[in-house]
Amino acid sequence: MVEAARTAVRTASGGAGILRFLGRRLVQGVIVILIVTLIVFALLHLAMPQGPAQGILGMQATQEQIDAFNRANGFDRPLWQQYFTFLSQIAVGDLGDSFKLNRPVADAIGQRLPKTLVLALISMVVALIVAIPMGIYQAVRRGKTGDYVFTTMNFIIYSTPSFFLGLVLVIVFAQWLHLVPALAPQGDTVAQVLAKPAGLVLPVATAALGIIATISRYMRSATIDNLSEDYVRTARAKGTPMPVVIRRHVVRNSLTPVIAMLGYYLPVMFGGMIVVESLFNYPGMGLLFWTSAQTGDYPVLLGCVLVIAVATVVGSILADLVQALLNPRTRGELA
Amino acid sequence: QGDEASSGKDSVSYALPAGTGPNWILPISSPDTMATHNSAIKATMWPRLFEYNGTSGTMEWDQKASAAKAYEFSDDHLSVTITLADLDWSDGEPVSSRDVEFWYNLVRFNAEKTGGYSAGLIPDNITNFEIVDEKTFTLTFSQVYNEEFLLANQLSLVYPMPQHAWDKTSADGEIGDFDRDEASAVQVFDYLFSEAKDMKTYATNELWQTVSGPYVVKSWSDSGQVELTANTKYTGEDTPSIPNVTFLPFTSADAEMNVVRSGEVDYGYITSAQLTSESQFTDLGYRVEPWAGWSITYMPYNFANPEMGPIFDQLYIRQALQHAVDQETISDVIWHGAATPDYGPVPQTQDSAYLSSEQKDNPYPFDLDAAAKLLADHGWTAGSGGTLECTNPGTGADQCGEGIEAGKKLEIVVTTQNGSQETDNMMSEIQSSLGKIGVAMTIDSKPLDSVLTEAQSCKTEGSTTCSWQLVFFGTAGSWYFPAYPTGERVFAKDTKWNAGQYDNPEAEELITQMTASTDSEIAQKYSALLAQDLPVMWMPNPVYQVSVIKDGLDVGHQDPGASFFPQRWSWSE
Amino acid sequence: MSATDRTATPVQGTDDAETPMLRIRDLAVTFRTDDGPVEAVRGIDLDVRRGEVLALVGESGSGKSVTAMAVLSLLPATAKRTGSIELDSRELTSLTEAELNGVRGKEISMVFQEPMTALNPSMRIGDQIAEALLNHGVGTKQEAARRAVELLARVGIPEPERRAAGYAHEMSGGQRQRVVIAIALACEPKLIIADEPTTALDVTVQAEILDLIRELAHSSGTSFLLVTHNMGVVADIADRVAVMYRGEMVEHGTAMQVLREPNADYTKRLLDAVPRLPEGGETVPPAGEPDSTGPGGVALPVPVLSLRESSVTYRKAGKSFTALDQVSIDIAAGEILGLVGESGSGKSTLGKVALGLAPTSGGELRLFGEKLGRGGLRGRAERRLRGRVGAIFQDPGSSLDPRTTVGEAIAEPLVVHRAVRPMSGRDRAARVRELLEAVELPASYASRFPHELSGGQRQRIGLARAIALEPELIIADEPTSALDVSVQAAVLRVLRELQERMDFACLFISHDLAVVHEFSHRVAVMHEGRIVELGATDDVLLRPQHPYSQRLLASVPVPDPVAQRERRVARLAARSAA
Amino acid sequence: MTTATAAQPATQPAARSPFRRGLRRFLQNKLALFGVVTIVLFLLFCFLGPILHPTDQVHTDLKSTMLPPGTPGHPLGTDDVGYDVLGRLMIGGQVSILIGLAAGILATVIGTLWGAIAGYVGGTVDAVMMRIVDAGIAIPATFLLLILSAIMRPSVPLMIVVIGLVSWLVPARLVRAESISLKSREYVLAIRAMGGTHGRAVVKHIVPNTVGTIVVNATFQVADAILLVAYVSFLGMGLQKPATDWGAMLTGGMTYTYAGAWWLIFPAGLCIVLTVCAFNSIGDGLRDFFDVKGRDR
Ligand SMILES: Nc1ncnc2c1ncn2[C@@H]1O[C@H](COP(=O)(O)OP(=O)(O)OP(=O)(O)O)[C@@H](O)[C@H]1O
Ligand SMILES: Nc1ncnc2c1ncn2[C@@H]1O[C@H](COP(=O)(O)OP(=O)(O)OP(=O)(O)O)[C@@H](O)[C@H]1O
Ligand SMILES: [Mg+2]
Ligand SMILES: [Mg+2]
Repeated sequence: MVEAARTAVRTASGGAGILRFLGRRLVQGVIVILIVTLIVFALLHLAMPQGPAQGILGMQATQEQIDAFNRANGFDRPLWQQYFTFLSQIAVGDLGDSFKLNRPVADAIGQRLPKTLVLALISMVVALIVAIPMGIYQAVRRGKTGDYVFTTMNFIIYSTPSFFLGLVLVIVFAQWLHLVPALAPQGDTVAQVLAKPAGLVLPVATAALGIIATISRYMRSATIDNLSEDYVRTARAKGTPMPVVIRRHVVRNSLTPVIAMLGYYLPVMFGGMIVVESLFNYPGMGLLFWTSAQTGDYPVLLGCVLVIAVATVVGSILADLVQALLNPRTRGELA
Repeated sequence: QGDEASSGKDSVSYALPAGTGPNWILPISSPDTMATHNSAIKATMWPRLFEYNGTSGTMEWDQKASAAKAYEFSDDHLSVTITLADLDWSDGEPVSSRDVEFWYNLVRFNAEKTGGYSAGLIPDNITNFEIVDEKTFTLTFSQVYNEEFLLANQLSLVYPMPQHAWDKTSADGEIGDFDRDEASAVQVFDYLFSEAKDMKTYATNELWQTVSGPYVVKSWSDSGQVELTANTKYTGEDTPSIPNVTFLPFTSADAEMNVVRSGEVDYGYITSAQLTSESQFTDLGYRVEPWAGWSITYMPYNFANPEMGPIFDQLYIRQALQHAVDQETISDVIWHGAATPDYGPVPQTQDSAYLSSEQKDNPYPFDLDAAAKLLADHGWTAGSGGTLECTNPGTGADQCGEGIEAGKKLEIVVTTQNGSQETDNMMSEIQSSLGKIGVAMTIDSKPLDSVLTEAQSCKTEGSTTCSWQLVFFGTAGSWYFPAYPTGERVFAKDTKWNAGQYDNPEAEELITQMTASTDSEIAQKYSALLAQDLPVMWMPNPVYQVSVIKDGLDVGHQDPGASFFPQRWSWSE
Repeated sequence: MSATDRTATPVQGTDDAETPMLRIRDLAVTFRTDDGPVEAVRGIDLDVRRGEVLALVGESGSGKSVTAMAVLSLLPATAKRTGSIELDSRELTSLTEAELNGVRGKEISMVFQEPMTALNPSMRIGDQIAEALLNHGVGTKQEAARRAVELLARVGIPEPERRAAGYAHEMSGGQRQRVVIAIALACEPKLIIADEPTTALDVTVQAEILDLIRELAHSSGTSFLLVTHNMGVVADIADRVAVMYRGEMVEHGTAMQVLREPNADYTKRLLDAVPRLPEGGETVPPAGEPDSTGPGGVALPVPVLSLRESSVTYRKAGKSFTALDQVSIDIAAGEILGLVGESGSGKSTLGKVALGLAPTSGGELRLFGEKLGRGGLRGRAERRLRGRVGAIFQDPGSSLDPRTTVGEAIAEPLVVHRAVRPMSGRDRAARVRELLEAVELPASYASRFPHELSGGQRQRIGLARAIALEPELIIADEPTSALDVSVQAAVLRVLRELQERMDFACLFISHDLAVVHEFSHRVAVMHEGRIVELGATDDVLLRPQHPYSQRLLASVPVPDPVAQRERRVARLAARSAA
Repeated sequence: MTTATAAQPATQPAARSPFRRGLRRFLQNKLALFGVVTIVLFLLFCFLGPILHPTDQVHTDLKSTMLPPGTPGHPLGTDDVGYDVLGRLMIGGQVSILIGLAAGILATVIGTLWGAIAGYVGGTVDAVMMRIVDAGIAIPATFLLLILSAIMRPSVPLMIVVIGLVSWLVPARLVRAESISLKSREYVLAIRAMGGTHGRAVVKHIVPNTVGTIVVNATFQVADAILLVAYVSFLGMGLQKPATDWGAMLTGGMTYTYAGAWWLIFPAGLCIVLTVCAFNSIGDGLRDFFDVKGRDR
């Protein structure tokens, strides 16, 4: 009874702190997003002062067509006007129409984003499942053979560019051994993708290996640091077996850098996905962003930037939130 | 995908170029949906009035694939009378003169919104459209045109469209003669465009089921995977042999090659680097066939560059530079054979009546000694560091030439498009050759868009910079021509893509005549002059793609115009 | 059962008929360091019998903690242990890790010396206690949680339920220490090794803990190996005493014997050094009169430290907790103000406020007449002002950066204020040597890292650092709590000498009322965030007015077993009367 | 007390400086030694190698392209425009190692200080600083590079700056996270109490205590920089020919994966992997250098 009531009080009042934190961070997030879109706008203008018409319409387009295109899409107006038009459009949820894809931007992103998210999340989860135990194992066996073996492996993987890594995986597992297909599952929806899990093996492996190499290193380092803390000794003095000490005490305190990494990984994965998506013919956000940047499909490009900025903000908030919750000392920062 | 393709003989899968999926079905394109594969797919459903292609080996009229059967010019060359082939729409109605007029009216009243429209040319230059009977009509033009130009470059843009099915202003509107009135023609046009903007319905929308060509859409996915199936009501001569054709979109050439290697594509492509070991594909049951394009590749000199213009103005310098480009070896070694030398303004990979012997014989073969001599003879000597400097300024025959001061160094910057290893290597090679004759070349590589923008910078109003010297945007060929390779959009004095502002009255005259003169030799004269006068630095012309085709799949001759005719493909046992 | 019965039958130190429960023979521990081996313990013998409290005393750094840790094989990996340790005739040194885990916590449990870092910062207090129970399969999760709360209550933590759900950083030093004790008690082991379990506790709480220990020893037959330097505690509770000096056992015997008729020289020195609080009524002149303090402790115009109505409120889970409640104090130049009070009453908080380091929710702080904090001095001026103040934090371990050597740590204030007091690198090194010697440490320790020192040694580093700049004001939070009385005496002497020479002022926080009495001019007593009594040392400590002060003084143990027994009886009587 | 100075266990060898002790820990780490030796060898290879094995890395030679290893004069063969691969590895290595190190150090220094300060100061400053990091992360590096390649002509210093500027964001986040939990440690308070500057607290006490994370990250930064140069050259912002780097060589060579031209892939790939591993090992040693406590556990 008392226990329950107390827990209720705790979560309720703690909830208020979290709400305040979220509120504040969301406001900041909106500012970040505005700044990011502004920077991207400015950069685009800097790189392509003439606008995207040439790229969109192709070499054969005449000057009249280009002028008409610029008029129709407002590229003849001052930059700040274009920016405010863009803002007022997204304010009402309108991302415009793609110049290249013959469809609305929201439609294109709406179709591609889930696909990328699925791939990214699966890779992330797989990576964490492998990397965290690996890092701990290495920390515990620090300086022993097992540690060296994994360290070397991680660094070979890490120092191999992902496009090459993916290629090697394809050659070995798809073309020599014929274990898994060389293509990611095709299909426009997540359900279609998930229906053929075999096809996800190589893309997920390519995306996950690099993350594993990174995260296991951080985990190893942080675990080593924490293993020398006094509280570990206290826990052992209680008769807690070492594996349990690690699981119950050390892991949580070692996750700080990993979580700081994770929040940042969410947006970065979009970049990393470009390689995976193009290699395995998996049209997702990464490629959408990349092709639109190359072809000057501004509405799509800006839409993607917006999505990535939102992902960054969310990732950053989540990381800070989880981190604060994990560490009672910083939990106070939430209020 | 593709699994069913390789198995049966009633279907075939074709890999589309990486990064683009087909996204337009209406025969009239919007300006941003002009990609080749869009029009190639459309043409299988709605044959053009005049289909010009190189499937026979030379660029010529392909009557079988055209909606026109015959044509006859009037004596004054101002009008042409065209007879339509015996094609029917899939709903049984015949393809009629009215259907051609329907296209004419829609484009005429909506020219600005139409892709490929060029002011003054078709349909602006048609002064009279006269329907003679159901299958015959006469077009009258505002001026005399070269016959080839008119048929190959103008009338080939016309598609007969099913007026009896499409001439309405809304989905449930009545069919009427709305196209004949400007206001309602705009409505019809907008209606058709809005329907064409919904890719999800391409396979289901009634509109697109009314076809006259050998195929009709069976499915069309968001990512651009398209399946065509034979049009059972097709009444023409170009009947398909393989009933089901699938077009596969790819995110990258690497992904495409992976699929090719796993044997899941019948007709795909590989990067030219793979030509170093063709056997990896022949072993898999493919044959490798480079697909040459109807194109030329070059680097414009910027004659308007305040610094370098005077240097580029000197023909001897252009000749020396051209002598230093080893096109044969570059094509063989760097492009692994997937490019062919190009010495002039007429596509040279294919033989054609337009090609002069002057161009064919390469007026400036690779010869570093000749190049060095040309420069030495005109007062250039090597300074410190080995770069040539003008030590004999003046306008005499053995002097540097007008506007070139003493001490001027032969240093050039090439702004080139990035992202291609072949191009990078080619530039390295040219840089290295030029270095050997004392010309210091700097490579500045940028994304294609930036290169194109930069190339226009001297011509854009209000632009303050004009600093580029040579630009290269030809990784996939610099310029693809319609069937009749006129230079009016590339080398004419004020045209947009005469980026370097080449200005030679003699050439200008020939260029004008190419569209207007009935002289059939005119193209050759033009070819010879520009091959010799070097308005640009001629460069090896890369193929359209290096195709890999499943053994047993006969695709005929690949069209240099980059179109494909799946109805001509067949499986042989 | 009354405690008096127990001490009525003192264990005969020489009677070996009964086999000891814990039997240590020829235990030696050597640390491998980068400077070569350090022999921390050199072949000692020790017995602990069933139900007895054995006090292990000795000089700081003599190897007490190392011995304690050696029993449960919890020494760092750089340590090498030889000799034999038997628990009920079972050899512990040859046990596997898994077997040891059965012993740890269950049969023998341990209270570590420094409670600040001994607790997992990210685990709830209650869970950490419950873990000890669950490790040994005692009860279900719910039961363990309930038991954890009980244990907290048992070690005298107020609001045990709230605390069980809280975290270590929210607790005062003494509270943490009690949590560690609660963990050790959890499984009701046969033997509890407690390494200075009461250093951070005020005497009232200390007395309660000692009562608890006594009760356990008596009723449940639990044995205790109690490492301590507080002779009062020894006198109060120990049946037998073992004395260590530089890694060796110099003396052992019953508490009576050792405390009243010590044999070894070191023991004698040790006992001589024990500060004693005069009995009520008797007056001892304080160590020199402060120049600016008038009679009755009224401060004259510009005090070096002046706090006005300072409050500190911690907010947690919506509830707020006032750790410091509208406290005002002044310290005049050259004056030493002793601050005593219950554990958790806000002494450290007050110390931090005086340093301008705590988040105050009101009030004003002036150092040397200059305002600090909001609206006060900033930047260089502020830093320069801080250079005139030395700070000693309560927990010696956590106030030293684990990655700087002892020498660097001591030199740091010199480096920080090199602009004011320029000093060559060589002079600085010399000064570090000098300071190390002043706190009774060899100069060679300069290159050691904090974790390579004993608790008392670390504390002395903190002290050396605080006096490096010869400050005009020292805020000292329990500066000698981890020191044995001999070293404490030496250190206090250094401080006093310095005080005579430099005439610095000091806020001296301590639980050791005798030391406070000896050292300070005025004394303040804190209770629940407030100063409940403030006055001249003798007035407060010998004639306390406030009930809490009275209780406090009644709880002070004296280092004489007989006298202490009497005091205890009196105290318990008073308590049961209340 | 008379025995004050001798109040300790007898064995007290001469004390060594912490640096020497750290150095010894570093040298005890076999991997770290391997790393140092490898890097030294690579430096010799890249900077002295061209003297022993002079090759023309300026002019192409289309007559002898794709020669396999063992061809006289070309121990590692030639590439697709006829450059000697061994000689190219040397000049490519100069650039890769230089950029890797310089950009890695730049990113680490900026990121560490940024994160440490943000976490230490907290409040509004932290919010502003970290939102700048968020904004930086939100603009994908590939996009930035694409834009920059359109505006500027790449050179080694420019690449160092650009790569440094896109890569400091991660360490900033990481270090901030640790900085927050370190700033409330008492030893940091102690510095403040003695009148040390905030700068001192950050540089002397916060940063060294995040060194584990920093070192791990720094080694990744070096690897990242070397790989990013590869990626960058793939995007076209790479160094202009005839300059090259290992990453560009690897990307270029990959085109010939199926053509069996392994000498265009593996030597460059091996150089990258070895260098990255070597830097990592050194990082591991550095960790030991700073880790006064870890091995005592
Ligand atoms: N960060 C915090 N959050 C919540 N409560 C805190 C925090 N820090 C201290 N407290 C509480 O403030 C009170 C006073 O703490 P303080 O450390 O000043 O006690 P103290 O008098 O020094 O005790 P001790 O003698 O045990 O060291 C304690 O009850 C403690 O639990
Ligand atoms: N990890 C270590 N490395 C090197 N020397 C150590 C280490 N731990 C302790 N020592 C040394 O061993 C000796 C004994 O230390 P120990 O902690 O047992 O002292 P102690 O008797 O508990 O002292 P105190 O009363 O100050 O806590 C000290 O001189 C100390 O410097
Ligand atoms: Mg100790
Ligand atoms: Mg305290």
